[in-house]
Amino acid sequence: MHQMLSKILFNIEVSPTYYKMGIDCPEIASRAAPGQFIMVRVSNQLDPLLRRPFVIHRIQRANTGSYSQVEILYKIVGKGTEIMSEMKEYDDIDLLGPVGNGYKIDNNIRTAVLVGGGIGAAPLLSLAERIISQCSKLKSLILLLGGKGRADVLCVEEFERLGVEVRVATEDGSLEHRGLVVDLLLDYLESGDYSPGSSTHCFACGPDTMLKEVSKIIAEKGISCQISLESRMACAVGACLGCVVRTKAGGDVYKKVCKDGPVFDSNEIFWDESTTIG
Amino acid sequence: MHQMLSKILFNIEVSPTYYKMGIDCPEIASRAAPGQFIMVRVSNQLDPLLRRPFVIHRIQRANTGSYSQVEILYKIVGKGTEIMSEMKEYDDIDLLGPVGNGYKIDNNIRTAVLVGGGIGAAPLLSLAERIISQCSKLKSLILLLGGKGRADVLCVEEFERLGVEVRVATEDGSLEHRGLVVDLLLDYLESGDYSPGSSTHCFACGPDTMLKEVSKIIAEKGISCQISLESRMACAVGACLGCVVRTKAGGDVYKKVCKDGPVFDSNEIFWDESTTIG
Amino acid sequence: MDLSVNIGGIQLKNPVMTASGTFGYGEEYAPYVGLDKLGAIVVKGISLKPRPGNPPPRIVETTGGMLNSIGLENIGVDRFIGEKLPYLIDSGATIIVNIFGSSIEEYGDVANKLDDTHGISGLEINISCPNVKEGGIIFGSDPHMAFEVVNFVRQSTKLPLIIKLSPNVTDIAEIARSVQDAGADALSLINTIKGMAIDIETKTPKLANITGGLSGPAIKPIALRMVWEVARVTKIPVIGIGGIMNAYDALEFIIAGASAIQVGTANFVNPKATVDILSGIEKYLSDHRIGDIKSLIGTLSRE
Amino acid sequence: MDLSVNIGGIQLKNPVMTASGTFGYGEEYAPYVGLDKLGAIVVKGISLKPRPGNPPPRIVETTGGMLNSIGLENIGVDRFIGEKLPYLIDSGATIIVNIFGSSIEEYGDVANKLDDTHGISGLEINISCPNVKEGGIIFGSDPHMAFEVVNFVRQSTKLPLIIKLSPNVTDIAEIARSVQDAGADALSLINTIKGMAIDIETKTPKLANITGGLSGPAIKPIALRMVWEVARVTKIPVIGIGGIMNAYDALEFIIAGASAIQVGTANFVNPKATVDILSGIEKYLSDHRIGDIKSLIGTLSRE
Ligand SMILES: Cc1cc2nc3c(=O)[nH]c(=O)nc-3n(C[C@H](O)[C@H](O)[C@H](O)COP(=O)(O)OP(=O)(O)OC[C@H]3O[C@@H](n4cnc5c(N)ncnc54)[C@H](O)[C@@H]3O)c2cc1C
Ligand SMILES: Cc1cc2nc3c(=O)[nH]c(=O)nc-3n(C[C@H](O)[C@H](O)[C@H](O)COP(=O)(O)OP(=O)(O)OC[C@H]3O[C@@H](n4cnc5c(N)ncnc54)[C@H](O)[C@@H]3O)c2cc1C
Ligand SMILES: Cc1cc2nc3c(=O)[nH]c(=O)nc-3n(C[C@H](O)[C@H](O)[C@H](O)COP(=O)(O)O)c2cc1C
Ligand SMILES: Cc1cc2nc3c(=O)[nH]c(=O)nc-3n(C[C@H](O)[C@H](O)[C@H](O)COP(=O)(O)O)c2cc1C
Ligand code: FES
Ligand code: FES
Repeated sequence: MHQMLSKILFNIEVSPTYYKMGIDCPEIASRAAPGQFIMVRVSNQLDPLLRRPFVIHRIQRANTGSYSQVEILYKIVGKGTEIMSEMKEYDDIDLLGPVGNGYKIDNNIRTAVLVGGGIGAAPLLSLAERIISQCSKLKSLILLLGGKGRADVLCVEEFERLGVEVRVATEDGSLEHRGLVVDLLLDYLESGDYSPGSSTHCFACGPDTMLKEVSKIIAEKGISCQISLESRMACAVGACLGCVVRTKAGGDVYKKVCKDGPVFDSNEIFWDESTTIG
Repeated sequence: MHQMLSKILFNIEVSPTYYKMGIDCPEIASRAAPGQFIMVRVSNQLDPLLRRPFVIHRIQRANTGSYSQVEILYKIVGKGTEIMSEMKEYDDIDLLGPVGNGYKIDNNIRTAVLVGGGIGAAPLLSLAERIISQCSKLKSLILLLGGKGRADVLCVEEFERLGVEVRVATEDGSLEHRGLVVDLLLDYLESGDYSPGSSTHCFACGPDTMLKEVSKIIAEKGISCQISLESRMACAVGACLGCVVRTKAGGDVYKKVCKDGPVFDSNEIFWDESTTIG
Repeated sequence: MDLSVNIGGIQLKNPVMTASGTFGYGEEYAPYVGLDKLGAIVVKGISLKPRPGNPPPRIVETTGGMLNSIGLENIGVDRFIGEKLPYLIDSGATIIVNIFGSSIEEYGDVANKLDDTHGISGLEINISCPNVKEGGIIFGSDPHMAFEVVNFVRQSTKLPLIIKLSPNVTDIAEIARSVQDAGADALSLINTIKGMAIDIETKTPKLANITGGLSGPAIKPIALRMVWEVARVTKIPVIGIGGIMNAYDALEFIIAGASAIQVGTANFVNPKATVDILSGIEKYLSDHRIGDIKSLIGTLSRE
Repeated sequence: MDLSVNIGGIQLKNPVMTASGTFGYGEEYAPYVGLDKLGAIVVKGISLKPRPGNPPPRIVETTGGMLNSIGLENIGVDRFIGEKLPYLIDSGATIIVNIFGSSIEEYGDVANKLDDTHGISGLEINISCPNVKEGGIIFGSDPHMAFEVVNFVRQSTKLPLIIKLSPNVTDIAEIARSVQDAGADALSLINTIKGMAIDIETKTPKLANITGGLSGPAIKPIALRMVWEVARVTKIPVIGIGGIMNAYDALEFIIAGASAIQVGTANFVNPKATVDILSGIEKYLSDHRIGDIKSLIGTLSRE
């Protein structure tokens, strides 16, 4: 884990209210794994006070080591992300990272199903890249992507360029299937296009409601599923105990999203109306 | 008085840590008088919270009315001015103004002595312009300018371009006279180069210690003197009673720098160690 | 859409008021705000005799807030009535006069003078002042003293009485109940929180008075908690004050139980803060299809 | 330059400590800070038995601050001694253990267990906890209860005792004197201020626990005022806590009368905050030709 001032390489709007930022940061790029995140200090002043967490969207490593960058994908939802969207190339940005535990990728995966809702697509790109490079037995890599409207369906081309099969659902029907991404998951599981058992893995990131549904559906099929959680964070190093999530070990046994996660086995989590940020 | 979002036309470093900002703001430019000030909101966030006061350095009015600007001259002394120094051309800036009472300029002035210490030069440029255009009997317009070092002696060329005679003192002797600007004032008064009585006026702006000295020296000569005070401000409209200064009417009779000033007759002020911002 | 609220007998066209001491006598902000558009204008605290206030420096900025030690400078009740009230009445504003005294009798005297004055809708009693007679103990920090002062003022005027509570106490709900029992028509809270700042170069306090009152968004979470604590245990209307910068902040207080809110420090940052907050509240109500603001008061769930 | 200070018998190499609950058990921040470089590490509050803490959400940001309702989650004194203390001892840090209980006896039991444990320099007693036996009244809000708990803990251990005071009181100096009389070796203040935040869309509190403790730069002026109030009327050393973000803030507390300071929320913003503050203090001392930090303590003039 490091704290540093890094240079912004680019910061572009990829879809209305969604931005992609590239940061020149070999310290993080050289260490980061898919699913880990960084903490961004959005201002030198004391409002906003706390750092904001963003999962690593993409890791670019240079062979020479002279240049390597991380990318984050983010949505403007409040003042912190608003300030970030105004940052410019060459500006300095204060980062902490890489933080947390990323996805555990089994070398023997044959079928990987990635499920993303809205900004939940963010970690799945680096995950897809890693699966492709790491899992020699991989047969099928499929991404189910959902959003409210077409503007919320992110990075389809990037995934397709990797050879990922992408299926899309939008709540307003503005792109492909009208409905939820869980509909796509149900269809997929129905179709039986996957080798059941331990060689199929599911990875999901998105709103709590989606993750809860996905976890339930997947559990019924006996497929292992890793989910990426969000929570309000202060320290991100496991010190403040602010970011906890309920686990099935009991209603009051908590895990820290920052340190024990943010990626969890979906079986671990105890879902209720107030899970993490609700 | 107005509150508005205006466009920054330029924001340049004129000397180390000193900046000049031009703002496209016909509402203020068309109304402002030398000695009045504006209140700048330096951030959309809540730290820093309060607006910062800056005296109007220069007013540029276009004949057509299609374009007119105000300029401020400022020194980086804390976080607010630091943030301002990073603002760019075309950025929006949130202003309130023009605020306060400016200099009262008697049409019959023959000799005007302007005394500025450091950033205290700021209001004197628009004042000099106004005196020149308004006082048809003007014979002599002299500016005594002081600073710690040469970097703190501002706008000499601008004043000279107006035909003002400029004499400079620096504490470290890096430019002209080594010493204080009050030395220059004493010399000037000694020399008798002025018509005594009501046709000579002195105008001063600078640190409290300088203003106190200038007030004393001038009072002894029976010359009228207007001084421009600073004070910590919150509202700048006379509502909060935060910015007061002691007056001679009694140790506890206060005047509001924002509304009764910032320009005062030097005879009004009761000087002690805690006058205004000390 | 019905924005009107009734604060202990004072009918307000909407719940947005100005906080005493931050809006002068109203006229200072008239270039920015239509005074008659607001729920009420609460003027700077008035005492029996004019008061010079504390020596400067009187204010200092802090993170997300400011300290002030104005020391209740004011022109006194007679000059207020003669010089400031006529303008306010002409403006069409609903007028609430904030008053204070350094003895129980002085509170009563000011209240009594204003009782006979036309154009005033109610009084706000600032009990965060030291009781000079009792050795400087703050009226508002002791339930019995708070009872006494309110009880006395209650007998000095027929005007609706809003009691303004101090946050510098262990149990604000206890004080609130006490002044309710003494005959208060409404409560307003919070006043500023006592704080301090030091200049490390000169090693002197940044305020000549050493300590001052903290206001602004920094104190909002504390104010909101106190409003919630008080509103749940009292029957009279509560006015929420403390760090309200925008409509979202105002709505938090209303949901916590405030029937109206006051805007203080925000006026300094944005002179149009009050009207912006008002239109933000209207937008929220219409977005959420709430026809009457009164149905939003105290709707916090999961208590 | 002499940076050392003595806090009621605990010799610190410098006055910069970590605030309980914001620095975990030390190891979490070891990648950023040499633990042995700081005055002391104060660990997360420990109770007799492990405690799960409150349900999430547990934190929410506010202007210049944050609310937390962690609910004193901790692994209990036995696991602390077994699992966390060895690492801390190895690191070379000066270790202060923050403890709490829900009854006077429980405070005593934890103190007693730690009394026999090697490697601990002192205890910090958090009296901002509700006394479950007495119906939930906070120990730290009543001078008599505060006296009782400190008096009892005093008899349960020979370790130096720092009593951590709650700011949610009318008169913190009164509580301070009371715990001094009960045998406290030092005082630390302030703990968090009770606050609240509301989600106006869901109309629910933003914290599952409804209220939480406010920390961060927003509370600094209040903390500084309380440290000043307490330091003037007590004889034992005072540790300043509350919103310290940088060396300037720390120096304000020292000038106000604090013999040492604790850094809390700042660690989250800048994990190197403690060491940055330490070097900032060193620079100030050398710039001002102050050879011994002790000569700066309580030097506020114009009192
Ligand atoms: C591990 C992790 C990874 C994340 N990765 C991404 C990502 O890749 N892209 C992206 O757009 N967003 C991501 N988020 C959510 C992102 O952190 C929030 O959207 C962001 O903090 C909002 O900040 P704001 O100031 O704009 O909003 P505000 O509403 O002003 O934030 C106020 C406070 O709430 C917290 N907060 C608000 N929303 C969230 C949230 N959803 N999760 C956690 N804290 C929140 C903020 O940190 C802040 O403390 C991630 C969150 C976590 C925990
Ligand atoms: C009427 C008036 C006109 C002014 N004109 C100019 C000008 O033309 N050019 C210029 O460079 N400066 C001018 N100043 C001073 C300028 O306002 C301060 O330098 C500035 O506010 C400092 O802000 P900061 O955030 O950088 O410093 P900080 O130290 O971070 O400010 C902290 C707080 O102190 C206040 N403050 C600090 N210094 C001063 C000061 N000298 N006067 C008043 N308040 C202060 C700030 O407003 C703020 O509330 C003027 C002040 C007044 C009252
Ligand atoms: C400069 C200033 C002067 C004040 N004067 C008074 C006063 O005269 N009487 C009073 O009851 N409250 C006074 N207050 C307190 C405010 O009315 C209000 O209770 C407090 O500022 C908190 O609200 P805010 O955070 O919105 O400013 C004053 C506050 C400020 C900032
Ligand atoms: C997340 C968090 C957890 C805390 N836990 C404890 C604790 O266990 N025991 C305690 O005495 N104080 C605890 N505190 C209070 C801090 O030690 C400190 O008194 C307070 O945060 C004020 O300092 P700050 O503004 O620098 O954070 C906690 C504070 C925070 C923010
Ligand atoms: S954010 Fe502090 S423990 Fe996770
Ligand atoms: S700044 Fe408010 S009265 Fe002058």
